Amino acid sequence: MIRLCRLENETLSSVATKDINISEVSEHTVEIITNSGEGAQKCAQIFGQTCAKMGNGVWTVEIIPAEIEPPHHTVTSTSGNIIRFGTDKVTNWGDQSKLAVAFNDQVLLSRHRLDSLHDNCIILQESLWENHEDEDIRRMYREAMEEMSSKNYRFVNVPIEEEALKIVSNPSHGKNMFALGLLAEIYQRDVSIIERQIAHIFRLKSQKVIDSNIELVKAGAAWARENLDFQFHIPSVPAEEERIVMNGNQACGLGSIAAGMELCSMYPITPATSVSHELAEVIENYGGIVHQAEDEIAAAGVAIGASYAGKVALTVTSGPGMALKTEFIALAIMVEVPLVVLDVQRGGPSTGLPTKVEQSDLLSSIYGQPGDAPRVVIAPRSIEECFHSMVTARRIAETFRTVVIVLTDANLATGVQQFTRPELDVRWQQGPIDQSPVPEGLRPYEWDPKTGMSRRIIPGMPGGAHTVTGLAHDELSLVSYHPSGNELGMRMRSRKLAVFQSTLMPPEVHGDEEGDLLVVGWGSTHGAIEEAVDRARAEGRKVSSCQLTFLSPLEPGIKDIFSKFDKVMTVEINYSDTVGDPYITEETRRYGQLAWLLRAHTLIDIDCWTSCPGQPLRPKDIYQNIIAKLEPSQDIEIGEAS
Amino acid sequence: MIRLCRLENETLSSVATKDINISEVSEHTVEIITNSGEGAQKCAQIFGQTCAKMGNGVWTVEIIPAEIEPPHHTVTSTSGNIIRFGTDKVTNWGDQSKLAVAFNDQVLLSRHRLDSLHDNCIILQESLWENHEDEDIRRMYREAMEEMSSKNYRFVNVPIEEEALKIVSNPSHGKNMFALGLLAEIYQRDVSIIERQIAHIFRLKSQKVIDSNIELVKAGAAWARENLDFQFHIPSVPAEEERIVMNGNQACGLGSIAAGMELCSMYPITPATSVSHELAEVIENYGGIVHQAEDEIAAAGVAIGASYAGKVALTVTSGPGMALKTEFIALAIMVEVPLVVLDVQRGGPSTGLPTKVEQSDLLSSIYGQPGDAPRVVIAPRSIEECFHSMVTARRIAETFRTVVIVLTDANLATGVQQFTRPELDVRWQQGPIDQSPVPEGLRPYEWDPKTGMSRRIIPGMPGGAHTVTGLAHDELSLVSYHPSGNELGMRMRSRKLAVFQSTLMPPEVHGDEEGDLLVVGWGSTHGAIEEAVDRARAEGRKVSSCQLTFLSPLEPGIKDIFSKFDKVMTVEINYSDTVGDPYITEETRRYGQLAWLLRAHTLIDIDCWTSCPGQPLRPKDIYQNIIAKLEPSQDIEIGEAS
Amino acid sequence: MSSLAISLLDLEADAGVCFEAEDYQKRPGKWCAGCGDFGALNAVKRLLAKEQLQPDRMVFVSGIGCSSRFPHYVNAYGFHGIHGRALPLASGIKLARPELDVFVVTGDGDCVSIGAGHWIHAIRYNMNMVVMLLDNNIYGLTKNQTSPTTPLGYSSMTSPHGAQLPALDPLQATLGVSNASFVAQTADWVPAHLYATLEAAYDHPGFSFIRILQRCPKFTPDIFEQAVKDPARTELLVHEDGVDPPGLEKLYEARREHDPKDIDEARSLARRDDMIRLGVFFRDDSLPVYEEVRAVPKVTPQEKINRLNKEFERYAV
Amino acid sequence: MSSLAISLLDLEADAGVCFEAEDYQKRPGKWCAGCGDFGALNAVKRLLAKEQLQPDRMVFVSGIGCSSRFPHYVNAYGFHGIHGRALPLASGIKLARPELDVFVVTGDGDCVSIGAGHWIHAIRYNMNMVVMLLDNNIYGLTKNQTSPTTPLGYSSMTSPHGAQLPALDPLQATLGVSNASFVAQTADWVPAHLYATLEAAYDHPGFSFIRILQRCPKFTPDIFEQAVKDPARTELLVHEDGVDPPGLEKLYEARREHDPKDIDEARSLARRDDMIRLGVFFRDDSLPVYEEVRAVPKVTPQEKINRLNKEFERYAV
Ligand SMILES: Cc1ncc(C[n+]2csc(CCOP(=O)(O)OP(=O)(O)O)c2C)c(N)n1
Ligand SMILES: Cc1ncc(C[n+]2csc(CCOP(=O)(O)OP(=O)(O)O)c2C)c(N)n1
Ligand code: SF4
Ligand code: SF4
Ligand SMILES: [Mg+2]
Ligand SMILES: [Mg+2]
Repeated sequence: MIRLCRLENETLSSVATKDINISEVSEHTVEIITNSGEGAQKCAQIFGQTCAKMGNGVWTVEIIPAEIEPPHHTVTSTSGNIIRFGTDKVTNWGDQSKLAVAFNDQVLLSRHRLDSLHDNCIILQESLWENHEDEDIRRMYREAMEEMSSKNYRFVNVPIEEEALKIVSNPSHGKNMFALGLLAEIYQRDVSIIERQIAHIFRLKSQKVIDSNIELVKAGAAWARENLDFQFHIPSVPAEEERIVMNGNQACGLGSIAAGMELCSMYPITPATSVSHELAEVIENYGGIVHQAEDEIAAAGVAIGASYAGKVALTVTSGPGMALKTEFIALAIMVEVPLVVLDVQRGGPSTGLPTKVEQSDLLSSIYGQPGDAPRVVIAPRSIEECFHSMVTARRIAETFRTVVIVLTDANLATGVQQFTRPELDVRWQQGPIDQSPVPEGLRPYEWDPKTGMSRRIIPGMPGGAHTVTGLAHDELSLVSYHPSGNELGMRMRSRKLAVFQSTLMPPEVHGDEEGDLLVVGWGSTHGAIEEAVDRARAEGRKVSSCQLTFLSPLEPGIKDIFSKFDKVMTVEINYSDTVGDPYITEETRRYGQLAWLLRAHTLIDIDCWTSCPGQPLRPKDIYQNIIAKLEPSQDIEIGEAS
Repeated sequence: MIRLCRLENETLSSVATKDINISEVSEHTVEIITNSGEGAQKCAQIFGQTCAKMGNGVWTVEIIPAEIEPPHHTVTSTSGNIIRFGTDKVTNWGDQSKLAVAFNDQVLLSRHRLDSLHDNCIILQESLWENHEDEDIRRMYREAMEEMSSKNYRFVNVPIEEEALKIVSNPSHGKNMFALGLLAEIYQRDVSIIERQIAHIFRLKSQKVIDSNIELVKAGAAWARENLDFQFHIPSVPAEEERIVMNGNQACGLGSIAAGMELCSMYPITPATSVSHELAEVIENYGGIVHQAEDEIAAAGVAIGASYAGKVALTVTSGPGMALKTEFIALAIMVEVPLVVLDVQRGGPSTGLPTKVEQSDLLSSIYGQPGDAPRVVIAPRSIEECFHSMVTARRIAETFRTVVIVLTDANLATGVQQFTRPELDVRWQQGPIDQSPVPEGLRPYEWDPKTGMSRRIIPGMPGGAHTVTGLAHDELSLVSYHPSGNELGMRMRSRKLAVFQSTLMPPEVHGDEEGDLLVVGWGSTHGAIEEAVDRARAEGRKVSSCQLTFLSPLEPGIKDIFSKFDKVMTVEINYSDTVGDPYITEETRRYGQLAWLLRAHTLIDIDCWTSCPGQPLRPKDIYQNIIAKLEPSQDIEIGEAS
Repeated sequence: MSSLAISLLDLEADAGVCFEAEDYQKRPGKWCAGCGDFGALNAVKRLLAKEQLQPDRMVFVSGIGCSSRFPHYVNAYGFHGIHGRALPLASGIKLARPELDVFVVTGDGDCVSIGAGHWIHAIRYNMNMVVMLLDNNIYGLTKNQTSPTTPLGYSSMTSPHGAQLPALDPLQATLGVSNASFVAQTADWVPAHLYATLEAAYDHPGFSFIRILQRCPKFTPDIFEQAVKDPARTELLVHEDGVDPPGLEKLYEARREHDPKDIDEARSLARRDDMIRLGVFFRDDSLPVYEEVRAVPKVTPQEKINRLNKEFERYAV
Repeated sequence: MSSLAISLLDLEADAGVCFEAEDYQKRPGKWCAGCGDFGALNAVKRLLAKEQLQPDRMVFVSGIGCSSRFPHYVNAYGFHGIHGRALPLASGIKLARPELDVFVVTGDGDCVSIGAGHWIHAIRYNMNMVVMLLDNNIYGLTKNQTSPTTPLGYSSMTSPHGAQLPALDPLQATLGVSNASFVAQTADWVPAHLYATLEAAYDHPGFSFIRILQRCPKFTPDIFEQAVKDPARTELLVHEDGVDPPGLEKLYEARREHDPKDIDEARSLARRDDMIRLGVFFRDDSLPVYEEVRAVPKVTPQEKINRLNKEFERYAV
């Protein structure tokens, strides 16, 4: 019998039941690692859903291979999922996995190399390879095990394929459910919930498929019951309010329906495309359509045309697509046509890391346009905020007749989390098309000299015929080359940002309002940063954090908030130089993108810790860097400590 | 007889010769204002050239109408030229014109409305309209005169058309030369030089054309001699070294030939196109070509392809074209293919003010790319520097295997100035194609870990075959999704900027190294800023200025330089909010683009005075704002004082 | 204003108003004297008057170029967009508001060069709009650069030694795109033909692509000179399903019966450069129209809320 | 290294080396099992071996997509560019170095959708390169979205109810572009035909456009299934100026003599969708090739300096 007392930071209360040692822990992280095409997503989806339904906080993350269907049993073929779940709300993917189910040694190895597995990780691995008839496979297995022996992993051999074959003929369509059964038993999941989930997911397939999947789950559970000597118990607190669970792209998709979006104009690009997949499936039930344009330029143009004509329009893309929309975004700002642009950020520059997370489009979103083109940029901080950001974005875009760029990223896009079921408001659905006659004398840009705001005239409105233009123009929308005409337009378009800023509240500080260090983040890193800060605070450190949502214009009061801390440091998933590296001085250093913005904004010497590993930041790495910033003398090795 | 003693700031020494009062002044600004199509450009070009050849400093600026050929005799049809010339070097267009030749009241009115004419401007105007048979024309004339009566202009009626018709049948092809004759007499220009210029300019036409043009000039001069009672004498100092005279686009064009550019890939866009017109005419004599692509994206792609394959390539554009090149620029940075991008900035955002000057592409040039894409951005400060910047840009691009963006603007593009004839260096011509075998084991990105620099391998080199990619890649150019691989590449690409910065000198300070105010500018405003600073310094003000050329990375030592001044303020031709306007506070204010950059860089509270009138800044307006910044209490009305 | 009042007002606005061609001119066109764009504007004004279109129910969309200034001069809603992108903007407008009449005005640079990708795809989308390509074989607004339709050897500021490639023929290219439904050619100097072509285009339910040969006296004064002077160089394609305006028979004697249903023949005629051919090359009113195949039933706000609430069930915890 | 040593080394490198097809495979292709891209790679390898091309004297250029990974697997210089922009990159390379062999590999999304404008213009430029459009009628890399060539009604993640428009036919579109000089169609599952088509394309002096029907077992397993199973649905276009690889007569009984010089017939055949037609639709070796018409004599650095110094005279003060 093993005692799992090596799992630190967790409340252990081992209760021996027969031979089985049940450890009670407040959270756990599991990963399912397979070849691409072996169904890890489905397994994880059901497992995550089940945990959520049982009242646990959950966060799941996809592990996506670079190829569509890479050769099996290689390190590059790794496909899978990480599920972190706990008693309380889970806001990020956490640090490392404590338990893994691996379908072969190579995909496991890839996870090991990425430092994804906790030092004491329990690994349930397919038993097929160790004594495989093919010597090459045996050798690969041995070498992998040798490489992984640097860690304290506990390996448990499981005849996954063998057992699955007892129920289905093609193990690739069964091993995942068997694995689900193993996990169900280890974590005492409610099998009736699992069965319902299976029935739902395979609702378009035959009853036979559903039955055999359920059988597989039961077989997995039975195997675990008979052969494993450990279980984990993660207490759950059933939610009080109704909740829903989804990933960030689904949240953006449904959020845009909630926001009354009638047209989503897009061109496929990872990791944004699944927003439109989501929408393509359902939006027509809401009187809207997804238009796949010939390229991102056209996608922007169609959205602008539609919005000009009175539809609520959205365009969705990622970095390279944003680059292509650059010119059109400036046009929308210039003619003051409302437009929501959703940028699901990925690793850059150029094609970069298409499936991976990065927060590197901040400065280009704000400053990308030649000429002065003020626009609003917001970054939801959680999957729940992904949903609501679409409603907010539409509202801002229409109120201020401007472009709103919403920055999410691959972490939010594919992470799955539950959140309070949104209360929908029928007013969000109101279309802007107003076909009443234009009041006599109303000019197309009847700028309120104080606010720069003006009333929108939409084609079809009697008496409103006028021509909009991307050329400098006056209030009548007539081309104007006169200096004062040009300057007036520029002032009015800029003024709107200041007016909008005046409607915002200062950002909240997580932790005390003053202290030694303030960690500042934006967007998707919210959960991980707060978790790291909490860890440091639990040790008595005077650290707080502040997560920004409004990046252009910036929320009010930032300088005041910052000035109450000795040090301010941003944490971002993007690139910055490290002072002390060759040629890198305080003067030549290139900063993280938010840090740069805030330095100009506050004139405070804001430091940054950034990283662009192509994966979400881990609380422990952030924690390390908090400590390093607080105690620079200690010279802690970043990212290495466990 | 008039005494021109109202002309301030000038050494007056009126010498009465017969009836003519010759005023000796150190400089003068003249404008020729015509309908588009009436040949103002040719007149001004010859006049400017003649002044230059006589040893005067000269700066000429085009006045361009918005339409190709707008209806004549309207305020929008104004076409013309401003020529500022003086005893010393002239570095900018100055403040206002002191003498004007106007072909009709409407085009004159448009200049009046733009505040382009000095309060005491002498206006030689066509006498045809006052008593024209058409009552409409007479009325327009009267109303125009009425409107202009707010100023102290001195009008002199000249029968321009009538006199021209004595020599040519179509006055549109003659009035300009008659006007040139007027100016030749007023400023005692050497007629033999003018004759040579005419012969050169019309070298492709018949001798008859040349002769009648010369005759017209002589007629103009004779008329002036007989009818005018004033002349101006601007002493000149013949240059010691050889000089050439051209506009900034010509300088960029010839500069790129001097730099060994073999391919200019472009798509037409004002005000950049004339660079390629210049090149298209001559580059084939140098073994190169101008390729007009189907759009700006393709233009960038062709340049990158050619550079990858070993040609020295350039792409030329303006704001909207820059927007379209965004994605390709990131690719070049990612694959480390050298590329020079010339952006002749125009008024934005969007189509904006296509023919007018603005300096609004700075932040988008530096931060325009989604993802982290470090590149070099430089801004020549004069027409001479336009020439040399092309040589510098190529050198940086190739040495650091990166993208160099050269920012000029419509002011430099169409401004004409003389400068020291460049000494050409045959080494600038060396092509990078090196077809020697690749040393065994040399990797495609053999990054020096200290500098990020690596040796370029060009297709055709034996033993070098490899595939470059915009995906994250390692030193072998293999796609790499590993965190450390991605971060290494990013670090290396960023490091190069720091290494490049280490080769730069701190910017020079014009004036004392410490004082009350430092005015900071970039690019084309150099001459105007220094002139304004000199004016303030002449009054004993402790003002200096500093004009930046390297914007990314910034030149070293900037913070040290700034810290020696009480106040620092940028002067830029772009948009910034004005504190005190509704909703605009220190916190919400959007700054000029350089100001913003320098605030983040130095953490110094840098102010800015910016303006985007669609025309170059005037020394007097800059001067006003210097005074306002020094003595904020005085509450001087900006831009209004004479 | 109560909604009742509004509808009364609407009625009033409609009642008895009769638009003359000149009522559709918002302000004078600012093109060079003799520019062919004036001819196009005049023909359009006639069409609008003939159809009595409400200024407020039409949108004129353009890119950037001399020709693209068109919307500024028409009494209608207008969107003067960015270079090369008139068609995506127009598609968005039509997709959003199929009930509005959409006209697109574009130039040979705008449409055939920088806008080529959108052009090809807009032909295929086959949205119901009239597209006028004002083809002067040159870049006018930027002052004389070669365009894809510039004749081989014709010189410009960017090709001082003459265009290096044979011109791209917009008709053949359009006819090569699947789902192309209306392709015609006319010329600014044959106003009756231009007008009749516009009428047919407006009548066609789909993407009506008209290449208008357009004189640019400023930069390509000689390109169409011969054609204008010598009508014998022009052949009219006539057919009962095509255009055949009365009064041209005398001037344009060369006439050819061409059935616009015959795509092979249309392509073949477009390819031959022995004569300038004006007329409807191809027309098929039965092809799928994008805004129609994408039409979805309207849903009330409340119903949307209900459905979305139901959707949430799928995601319920 | 002295230049003498270099040239010796060059000689050595050339001497006696004989490349087998496998020598051109740099690393194993990472496509799904059964992916048609493997077939294209194999045919290319055969061609390179047949022509004994030097790996260092060729460049493979691509955009982004499954198909666009091609350059990574070939033993040659490669430029894996950005989505839709392979052709401008390739044009730049060819313009710079006409002596290098340039191959372009692109997908139906890459070429026909986002790259459409460049595609149309590259056809017209007619630069000497081989362009392989791997047309699987779908977006593979981004996992199953509709492409312009997706058949009407075929569903994908972005068109769950089926593609709403008839597919755009790349052959007809290409044939519609002036100066098109070589247009062929082949299929990944007829290796002999694919190879022979590549040979003809390589032999053609100009822009050789090959549409390769390509199976994507992952996302469009059924689209070409019938065609693969039932050769009677395929007609081979044969001609002495076309391709007619030996050994196919038995399997592919439907054969049609088609003279690739006949553009009208080529367009007409491309239009008809009664059968799948493989072969050379059009070929004209006499059309102007851009890098040739743009070729300029080399000038020595010193001579350039002299000329520029002379040029300065024009600007001298
Ligand atoms: C992105 C972009 N590129 C280039 C330009 C410059 N530009 C304006 S109009 C034009 C071409 C005009 O030619 P055409 O479309 O044939 O119209 P025309 O003036 O001949 O009517 C160009 C290149 C621009 N405004 N925007
Ligand atoms: C600018 C840009 N837009 C979109 C994408 C995403 N993207 C990558 S490949 C691809 C389409 C692939 O389809 P296709 O060209 O047919 O190639 P296949 O994968 O089918 O071989 C898309 C949309 C991108 N990388 N860059
Ligand atoms: S330049 Fe040509 S196209 Fe433009 S307005 Fe003048 S005549 Fe018309
Ligand atoms: S997804 Fe399709 S095209 Fe892509 S590699 Fe797989 S089979 Fe080939
Ligand atoms: Mg044109
Ligand atoms: Mg494809």
